[in-house]
Amino acid sequence: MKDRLTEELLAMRAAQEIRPGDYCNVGVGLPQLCASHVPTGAIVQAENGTLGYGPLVGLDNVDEMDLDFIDAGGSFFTTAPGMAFFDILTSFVMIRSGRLKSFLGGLQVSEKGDLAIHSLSSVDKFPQIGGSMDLAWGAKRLIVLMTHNTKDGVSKVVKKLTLPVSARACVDLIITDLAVIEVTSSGLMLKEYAPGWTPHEVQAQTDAQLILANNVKEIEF
Amino acid sequence: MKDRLTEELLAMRAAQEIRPGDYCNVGVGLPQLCASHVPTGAIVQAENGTLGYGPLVGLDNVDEMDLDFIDAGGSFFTTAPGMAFFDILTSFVMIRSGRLKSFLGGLQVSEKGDLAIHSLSSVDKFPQIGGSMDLAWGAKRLIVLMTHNTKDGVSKVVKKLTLPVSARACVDLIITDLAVIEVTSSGLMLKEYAPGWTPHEVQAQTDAQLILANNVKEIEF
Amino acid sequence: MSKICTAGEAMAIVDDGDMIAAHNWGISGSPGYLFRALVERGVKDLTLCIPNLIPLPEGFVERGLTDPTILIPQLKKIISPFIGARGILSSISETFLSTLAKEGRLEIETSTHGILMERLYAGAMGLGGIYSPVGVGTIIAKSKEKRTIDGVGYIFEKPLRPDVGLIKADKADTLGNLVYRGSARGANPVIAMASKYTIVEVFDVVEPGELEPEMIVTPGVFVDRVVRIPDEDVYSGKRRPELMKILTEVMLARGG
Amino acid sequence: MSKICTAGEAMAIVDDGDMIAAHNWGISGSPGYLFRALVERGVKDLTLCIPNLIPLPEGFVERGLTDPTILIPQLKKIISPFIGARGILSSISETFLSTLAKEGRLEIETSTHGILMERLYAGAMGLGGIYSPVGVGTIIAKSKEKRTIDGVGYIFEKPLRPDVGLIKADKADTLGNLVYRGSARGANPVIAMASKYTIVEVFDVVEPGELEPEMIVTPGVFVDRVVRIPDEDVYSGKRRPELMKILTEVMLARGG
Repeated sequence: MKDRLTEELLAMRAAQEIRPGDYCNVGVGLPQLCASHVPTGAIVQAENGTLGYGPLVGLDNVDEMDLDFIDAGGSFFTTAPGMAFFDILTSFVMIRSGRLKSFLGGLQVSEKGDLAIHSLSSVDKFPQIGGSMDLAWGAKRLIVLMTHNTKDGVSKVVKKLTLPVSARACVDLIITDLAVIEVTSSGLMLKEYAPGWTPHEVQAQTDAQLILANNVKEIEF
Repeated sequence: MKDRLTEELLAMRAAQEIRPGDYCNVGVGLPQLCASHVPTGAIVQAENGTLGYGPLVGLDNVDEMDLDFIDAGGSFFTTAPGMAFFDILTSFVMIRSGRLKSFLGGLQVSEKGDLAIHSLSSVDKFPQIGGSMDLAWGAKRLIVLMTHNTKDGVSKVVKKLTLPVSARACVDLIITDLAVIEVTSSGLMLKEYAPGWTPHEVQAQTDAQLILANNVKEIEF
Repeated sequence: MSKICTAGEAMAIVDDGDMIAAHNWGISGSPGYLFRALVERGVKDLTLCIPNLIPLPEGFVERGLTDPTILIPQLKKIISPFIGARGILSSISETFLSTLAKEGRLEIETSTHGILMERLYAGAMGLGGIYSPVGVGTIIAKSKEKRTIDGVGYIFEKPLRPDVGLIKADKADTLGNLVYRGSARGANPVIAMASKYTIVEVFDVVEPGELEPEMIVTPGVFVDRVVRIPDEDVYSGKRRPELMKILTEVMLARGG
Repeated sequence: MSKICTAGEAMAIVDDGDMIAAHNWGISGSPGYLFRALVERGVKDLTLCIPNLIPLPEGFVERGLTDPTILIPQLKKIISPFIGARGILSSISETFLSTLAKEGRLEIETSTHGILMERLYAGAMGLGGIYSPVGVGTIIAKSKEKRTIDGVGYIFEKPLRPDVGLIKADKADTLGNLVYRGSARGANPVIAMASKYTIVEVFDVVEPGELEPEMIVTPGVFVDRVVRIPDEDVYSGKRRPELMKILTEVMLARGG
């Protein structure tokens, strides 16, 4: 079997979508890995109330850990010049007002850009929605990061969602371990594919119909 | 003709309604005069964004005037320990959330506690409503200060408003230059009358029917 | 990519027909320097959302200060809770407003301070509308949907999402983070959040890190352009003592 | 008349059936000291509004720290966007929750962080309801009124007006003015505004004037009772370095 992108490479490709001057939110899980690849001049938001914080505390600098400096996923961050603190109400005004590029994980994305991010079973048991529906609705541009297929090989890029919808017609770009796919008004457009793969092979792994971009090419890092 | 309370005495009587620990807003005009009689431990709010400011700047201390320290009526205030600044959105959350005693002027108050504070003509020409409808609706306790009669001798304490309503069933207490009247579920209750007047004489100046309080008495200062 | 620019450069974003929001509650905190730049931009048919539209008292305009009434010739609509002022609306502006309003060329939408704030907040939050308790049965409610919820009456208010917010702050850093001073904060923070594009005038621009993160009131994400008022301008930080002197003189002349 | 009191004294206001709001997003900013006092108060049938209901990871509870799951036996309803945590919901709490939910004794209302915030804000502002854009066509919208406004779909959300808000701040002055620190600010300011009665736990109480007026985030008018955490308590300001040490140990033990 051909190699798919590692999580790290997927995150690196996703981080290319962040431009200097951008404000972005990187969701818990796979998207969080983008944080280490954010270009200078772009600013990351944590929905629990910080903008523009520094690199996360790692095992090599635990002495810099501060109880009151945590990101949305509960990781400790270091300070950075120009960072700002605010309450969660203001944070969700920020998120809802369309000023952030959002990077979210996903379970399924449909041809229309509908996103499923919560499985029915987990929602039924206890709600674990957090701020993801707000982030999906309010994003200036929504980029979904996910593996192309489930562990059982089932496509997550689908004609129609089979899982419960989290937000409709919200996804702008899908980045998987196989492809970069843009959601357009005429359907899903394959723009890039994983090194060593062909568009045809990517389509074979995909439930939804893919339109080939004119300049479709291999993903570069 | 018998003497009515001066504006200053009216404001002094109104200020007796303020207790230590109270947060209050004193509207532009007659209510503003209460500000100099606020007891220690009560805190005044200016709806343009300050809580707990010090005495107003007068002609004797113009050197303490600061361009950025103005109250809702545009007067300059001095600082005081424990004061806080905030934006107008937060200010109106404060006003709407029922935590302030409000002192407003009025053109008419009805038996049901309906308040008219804007004349039709001025509203028609240009809106000059400001925050008064918010203050009337949101007050923990609303005290209206006004002369008992118009310059032409017409009662402002009325059975039914003849001027446009600003807020319905909102007034708790009316303090005029003739009387202190509480709005109760059974009607308007005369609690105090101006020195030298009798309840009967106050009623004669009043369009609405007044109920005599058991302990009705002369206003004291 | 820098947010720092001149007022003229910043104003290029404003088009005919735009909805503009700005603060006004006396001189302090009201973006007088940007008002002048908007006049120079020369666009028309604007809608202006403003908590107050209060002209400056005599003695100020003569000294180069402006008030939002200078925008009137460019407006087609004003949304405001308070227009004019007790006795100090200059006869010129008053005549102008009355004439326009009478001729139907200038629409005036009455509001309250609280309603204006909540409509801006609703716009920032992406809401479709809110049921507001203030003004039921009054002129405010005219031709608005009514609804009783749990026994209380409300009126339906629609969000405001201005195209451009003109605001004023004390200091900005180069990332657009803002701090205010005293009652100059006003409606500036909520206008910054609600507007699609926010331009701020400031006395000073500092480097990132110079503003204490806990003290930043408007985070830079809400601010698109930062205009430092030039030192020679009457609105500049440098000339504030002079402005204060004018005010004191006017106050003493009025007798308090 | 003083707002300063003990946690026990402050809790006297809480009655059976009350709606309580509190912040939770990790240890920081969550009023753990007041949670313990609420358990001691012994009231029941409470509704809890909380952004997250996340149990502490192993290693903390053993050291005297608490999380909001200790309130579960007193609850009849939880309104929260996030209950549990990836892999760290202790088996005890999980069993407890499932059992209660299954038996219908504990109602769980799903929300999102943004919706919870806007409902609290709407409560503070006295609104009757809002049309919110998030969650249309999802589990969130279940049995809620829908409405299309200007071509966009919205769902009707009702305000939340908690009877008691339990919050945490860094410092209070004796008037109840509050400042926060870093991401510990959280939902505390909006809970203070929305609640009919607000109790705050703080590390320190200072005199009026010691907090810079521009830095005050929650003005004292929103705060009814101020509880200084006693120095000997694990949550106290004095013992924060110790807490930090525990955290570091746990982090190092988990390998990051």
